[in-house]
Amino acid sequence: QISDGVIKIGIMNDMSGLYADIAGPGSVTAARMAVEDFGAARKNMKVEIVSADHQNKPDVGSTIARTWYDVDKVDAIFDVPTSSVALAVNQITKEKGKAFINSGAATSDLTGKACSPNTVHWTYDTWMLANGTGSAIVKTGGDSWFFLTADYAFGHALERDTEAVVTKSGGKVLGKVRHPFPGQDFSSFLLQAQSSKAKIIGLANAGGDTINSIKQAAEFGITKGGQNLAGLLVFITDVHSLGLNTAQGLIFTETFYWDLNEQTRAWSRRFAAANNGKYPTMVQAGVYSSVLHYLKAVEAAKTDDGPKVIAQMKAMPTDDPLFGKGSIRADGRKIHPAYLVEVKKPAESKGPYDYYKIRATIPADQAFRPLNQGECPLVK
Amino acid sequence: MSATELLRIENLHAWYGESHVLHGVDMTVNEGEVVSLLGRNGAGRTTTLRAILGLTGKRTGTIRINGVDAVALPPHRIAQLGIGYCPEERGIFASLSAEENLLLPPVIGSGGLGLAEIYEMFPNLKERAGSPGGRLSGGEQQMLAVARILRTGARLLLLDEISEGLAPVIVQKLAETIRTLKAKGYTIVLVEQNFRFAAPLADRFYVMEHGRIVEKFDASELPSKTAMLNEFLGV
Amino acid sequence: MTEIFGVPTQALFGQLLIGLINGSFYALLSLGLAVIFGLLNIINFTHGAQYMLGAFTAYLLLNKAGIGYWWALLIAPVVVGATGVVIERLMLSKLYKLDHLYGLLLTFGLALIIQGLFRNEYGSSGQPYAIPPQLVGGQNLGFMFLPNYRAWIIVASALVCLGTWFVIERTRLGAYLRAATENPQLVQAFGINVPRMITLTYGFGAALAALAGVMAAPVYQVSPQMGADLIIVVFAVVVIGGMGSILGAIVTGFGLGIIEGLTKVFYPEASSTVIFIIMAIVLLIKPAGLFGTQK
Amino acid sequence: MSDEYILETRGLTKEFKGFVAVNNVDLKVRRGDIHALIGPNGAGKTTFFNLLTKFLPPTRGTISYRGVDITKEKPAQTARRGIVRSFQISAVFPHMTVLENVRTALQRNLGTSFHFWKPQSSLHSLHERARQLLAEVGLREFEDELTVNLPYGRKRALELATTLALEPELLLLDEPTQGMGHEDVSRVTQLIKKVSEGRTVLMVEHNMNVVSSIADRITVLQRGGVIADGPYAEVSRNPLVIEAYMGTEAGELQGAH
Amino acid sequence: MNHAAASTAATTATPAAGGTMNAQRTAFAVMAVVFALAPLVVYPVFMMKVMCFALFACAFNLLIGQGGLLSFGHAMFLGSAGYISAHSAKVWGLTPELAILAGTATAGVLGVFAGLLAIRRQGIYFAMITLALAQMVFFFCLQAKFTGGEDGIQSVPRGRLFGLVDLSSPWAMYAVVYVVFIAGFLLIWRTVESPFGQVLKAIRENEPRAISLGYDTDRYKLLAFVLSATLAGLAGATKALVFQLASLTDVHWSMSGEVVLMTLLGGLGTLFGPVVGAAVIVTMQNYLAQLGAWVTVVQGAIFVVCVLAFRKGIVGELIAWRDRRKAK
Ligand SMILES: Nc1ncnc2c1ncn2[C@@H]1O[C@H](COP(=O)(O)OP(=O)(O)OP(=O)(O)O)[C@@H](O)[C@H]1O
Ligand SMILES: Nc1ncnc2c1ncn2[C@@H]1O[C@H](COP(=O)(O)OP(=O)(O)OP(=O)(O)O)[C@@H](O)[C@H]1O
Ligand SMILES: [Mg+2]
Ligand SMILES: [Mg+2]
Repeated sequence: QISDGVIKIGIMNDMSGLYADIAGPGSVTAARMAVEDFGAARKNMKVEIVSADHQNKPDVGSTIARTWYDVDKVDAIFDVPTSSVALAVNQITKEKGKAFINSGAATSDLTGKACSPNTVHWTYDTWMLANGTGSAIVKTGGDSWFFLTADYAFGHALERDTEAVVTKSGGKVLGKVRHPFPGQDFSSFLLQAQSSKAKIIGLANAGGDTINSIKQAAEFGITKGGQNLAGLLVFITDVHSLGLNTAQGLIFTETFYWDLNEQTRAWSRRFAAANNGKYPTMVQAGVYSSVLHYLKAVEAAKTDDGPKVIAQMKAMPTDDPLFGKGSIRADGRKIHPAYLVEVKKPAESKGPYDYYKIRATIPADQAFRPLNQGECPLVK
Repeated sequence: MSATELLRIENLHAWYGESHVLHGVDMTVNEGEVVSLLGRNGAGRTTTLRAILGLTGKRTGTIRINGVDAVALPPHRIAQLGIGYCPEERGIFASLSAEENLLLPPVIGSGGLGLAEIYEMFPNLKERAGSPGGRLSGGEQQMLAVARILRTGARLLLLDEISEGLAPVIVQKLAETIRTLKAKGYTIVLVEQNFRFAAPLADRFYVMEHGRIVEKFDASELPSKTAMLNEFLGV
Repeated sequence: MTEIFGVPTQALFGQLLIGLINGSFYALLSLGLAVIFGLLNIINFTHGAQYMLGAFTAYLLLNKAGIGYWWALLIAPVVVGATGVVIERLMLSKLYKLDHLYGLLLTFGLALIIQGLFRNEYGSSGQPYAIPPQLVGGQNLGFMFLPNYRAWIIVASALVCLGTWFVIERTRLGAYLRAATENPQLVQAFGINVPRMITLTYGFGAALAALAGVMAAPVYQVSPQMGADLIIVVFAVVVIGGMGSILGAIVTGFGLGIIEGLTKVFYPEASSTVIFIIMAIVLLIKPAGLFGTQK
Repeated sequence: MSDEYILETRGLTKEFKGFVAVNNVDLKVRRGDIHALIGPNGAGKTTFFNLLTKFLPPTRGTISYRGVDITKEKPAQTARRGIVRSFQISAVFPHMTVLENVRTALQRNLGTSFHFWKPQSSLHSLHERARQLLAEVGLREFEDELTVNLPYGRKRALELATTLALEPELLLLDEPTQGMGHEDVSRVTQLIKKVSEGRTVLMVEHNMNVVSSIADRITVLQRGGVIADGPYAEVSRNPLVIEAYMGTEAGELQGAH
Repeated sequence: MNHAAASTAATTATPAAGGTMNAQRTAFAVMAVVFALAPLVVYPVFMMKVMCFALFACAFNLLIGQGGLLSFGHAMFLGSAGYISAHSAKVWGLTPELAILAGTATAGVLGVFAGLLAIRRQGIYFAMITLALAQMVFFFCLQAKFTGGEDGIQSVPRGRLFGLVDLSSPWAMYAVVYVVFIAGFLLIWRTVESPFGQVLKAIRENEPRAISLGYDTDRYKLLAFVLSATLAGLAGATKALVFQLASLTDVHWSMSGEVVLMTLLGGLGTLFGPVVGAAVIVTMQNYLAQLGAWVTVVQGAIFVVCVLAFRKGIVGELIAWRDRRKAK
């Protein structure tokens, strides 16, 4: 039975800050579409959506989560970019016995040390990015690397994971430099990268830092000099704001691209229409399919009790127009393929948002960290 | 009287924030005369000068300078009517050199003194020309404050306590200066604590008490007024 | 080739140059702050926002009106300067009788408002702005590839700094400014229109910030937050240089840029803190800052 | 020797980048005197004061107070030794009551000034002494006034009371009567006379009436150096002094103020 | 300029400090009762947040109100204390009271160093220096290993008070926060009235004079600074246990800005102003959370309005209003 008659879904993310474009209001739109497509009304299940801005502050986030659970009777929280907030919500959700399906955050701890029976990590994580980008690039010839790393936990993690993969798949790391976060000027670090003569410059940073490093790399003629940039956490919005001129040749990994197939195209156009022309990011796509799957599970389990629903979600295979068929592992990791993409040259692009060439597809079973390496207490 | 009237103040009231300091001051100053404004501490003499320039808070009444109504004008426009002001607290600019201080006030009229003339009037200043205003001694600052406004060609000088803190020699020098200026046809309002300094210089006297003019008389009547002055100033 | 602490001298030159480039921005920004502080005794917290406004004006001019970089270089400062004038007339001018801290608080509030509004409108991820065609490409100096645009930044800001310094320290107008800094009432009593002088000065300071913003647009992302953190570093620069000292602002601006650049080579981890550390040291030895006078 | 003279400077000199403001001054202040320091403007009187009170470090020379060399001490230290100065402009705590002003000075000897956990009532013990001091300068009835509201002359009086609270043995007064109306001048003059009982006073003063009426001894500075030293009658006749300071017009000599 | 700060602060402070002690007593009683009963009606976690920030703001206010010094970097004390108490509770397994102690002490020590640098200048200079120092601390916390970078220190155990009382129960936790807050508040109140407070006031009024009376003013300012820092730390350390996490938010300069806002809104230099201000701002943030960037816009607007039209702040205005009534 459904607690107090309604399934209340909370979309918590950054509505105005750095991640507002990759998640933000777009995620709420995606959730609405999911509820629609699920046909809640038809199945006369009452589904409500609330949303809030955690301003990327863990304490703001956790206060919201607590009040949502205790006061507003929210049953499940979705999205939550920014690892720090995600981890906080993850813990509170466990305490309160609710459900948490994360799409926006990168930290692979959510399905590792911090994994919880109440949490599913949907779209992507650092390990997968590192692995996808790292191995795939080395395979396609980029075997010598230099890392430009944001000097804080997240950056270090990305660098560590990627380096491991690169060396494992036979490449070598010629050097690395830690840049302050948030950074403004990367030219001096880029020069260091340049003089290292590495084929690939791995950008172990995110958001504005990545964008600026890419811009300035172009400015200092580094890409022209034959070295390639590999972004370890890049979203389509970043490419959009950089413009193909600057971003061309950039290589990185995503788990969703609007132009994959008919379904994705169809859905994305609908989404764009509802999201004043902006195309979906993989995070927003993730919110859509995770909400969809959650509702299916609720329907199947006939309850909205946190652990039960999560268990149900893990029990049944996932299937949706955006990520295709997939599954959720015991540690809460959602499994689906990932794509190594390269940004097109302006000439090759047929119009807005026609940005990627798919260089390689990493099959679902290799895309994510093997179950046994995650140190997740849930898997023994 | 025949002499042309340079400054006319009628029923001037002035406030510092809440406190009502001037309660209807009336006085006139004619072209070329030296008028002295006497009174105790806190009588309101400085305030009168500041009110003329519009440096107090609120003020009401009429102030006519060369027939122009000044009450409506902002300070810089009033000054441009030809007024030179030497404030009680001297107002030397610490970060400017003595010479920069001297050259600061813009020339607003013809017939100001030249730098050379000024330096011969105050040799100390020449000596210290390079050093920052803030470093000057109390007296040096006082001299600078006076010297400064002699350059601008202002014809009406408002001098507040200029003999304050000066050595007797310098005080005498200032007295001469005032006479010279008078000879040159300057008009001077002299606010003085130091009656003996003002006495031989002024043509006419006003005595203030509690923000009002309580007495006015000519130099000629001076002897007959000593009793009254004793009462007001304790001379 | 020769090395210094394991860094080839070649590369070192490159790094020095880069430091100089960043220094140019510090110099421009701290100069604006110093000018405003000098006369208004206000720490203009809005400076970062005005820097951002400059960049955005350039961006909008290009995308809404098709007006390019060079005109933006002229228009943006004028526009932002004008808004500065308005701000001064409507708000700051009400605060001069009060403690200067209120000025700091007011401008801080304004900064929040402006940045917030732009975040709502444009989101946080930046907008692109292309390098003007005349300045694309660069020179290969042998030890490094110097983009023409960067070279332009150094030259332009150096010129602006020198010009401003000259006007304030060497001209009559400058003398008025410095005097009014100490005792505006008296300067006005000498027949100088101080209120207007103050208004224009603030406008000028804001314009300087905007100019820096336009120059930054092609190099960094044009984003609402671009000024927020930068400004704090610039504050440190101003403190080190000695508040209100024009020369101090300029020299330390360039100097710290270089020092920071070197830190990025020898000990990158500290490159974000080095300026603050230097500030701490300077304060210990010379509380008034390198060029400041204790008052 | 060191108990006849309470303060003694030897070769005291202060230069400001080349310019000599105080030029190797040997000054002896006899215990219990009212000692006046006069001289033309820019002679170095204030600077000399600043040296004595450590607001400026001397370029050369030594200062000894009761035989102890205090040349190197910090301002606060010399103050605690009993050398207390008054400023050329009045120095009070405007937004405190008159009583609190004096109490602030007394409080120091209590040694509880760092005790942020003690209640204010722990200071009430000082009120009696404070009132005595106020009475001494004739401010008894103003004790609860906010100091800003006092007229100028009374502010100076209050300043004096606060200074006395420190039990100073040596009072340094820089132009104590500057900017005062005549009745204030005479009041403060009498005050100085009064408080000089059992104390030593060194003061800078341009007002000849004051100097002549209360100073036991006068030192005349010019261009940083001492040009005359002795009792008023003697010094005032010294041609050097008349030329450099008092001016020729004998009539105005007295009249200078 | 510092003196001007003083007088502005003083003019608001004097009514509070001088005269009407009982008014303050009653106000305090009311506050104590309200905070004690609030959790019955209001969501407890929210109330705890209010109390933590109220204490933080009071600590900050001690410095501006008494010392006439506006610190723009107080986040460094709140944040670092938070990190330490979180770390010591999670990693070293200290009991809550010890964890809080550790955090507070750290803030105190940090206060000594920051103070030694900052108190050398006044007014705006002081503000900027504290801001810069705080930024330094921020970068340190960002890079240091134990702080977990932007993830912060998560899932901090609240543990058992003195090894006995289990704080995971909201009521127990609430009681602790309540006691901490009241104690901190009383200490501040006492400091204001103490002999030390008197000297501070004198320094604020006329520093050269204070020196000439034999006060070594820098040491007094330093003590004031350290006190303020320590209490801010107390707030931060407690907060960390309440939310069971310590994050960069609390060391970021925007937090320093927020505490200024709270105090300004409530009333600079007034005893209860910071508490009121904190309550208002925290509430606002909670209920405006949906508005996203508008939150900053609104905060900015409040700043501007306060500075232009509402300088005394809520409590300050109340006091003024009361005095005007009295006058009539
Ligand atoms: N800035 C001010 N704010 C408030 N009140 C003031 C201010 N300046 C002066 N007053 C008050 O105004 C009254 C007149 O002051 P004013 O300076 O004009 O007196 P005065 O005749 O010049 O005496 P003196 O200059 O010898 O002190 C005094 O009671 C003084 O306290
Ligand atoms: N900090 C300084 N830097 C440079 N010159 C200074 C400094 N302080 C004082 N002087 C110079 O030293 C000389 C003595 O100054 P001082 O103030 O002691 O004179 P004074 O005897 O007090 O004169 P007055 O009676 O006018 O106050 C003056 O010529 C002054 O210009
Ligand atoms: Mg006067
Ligand atoms: Mg002197």
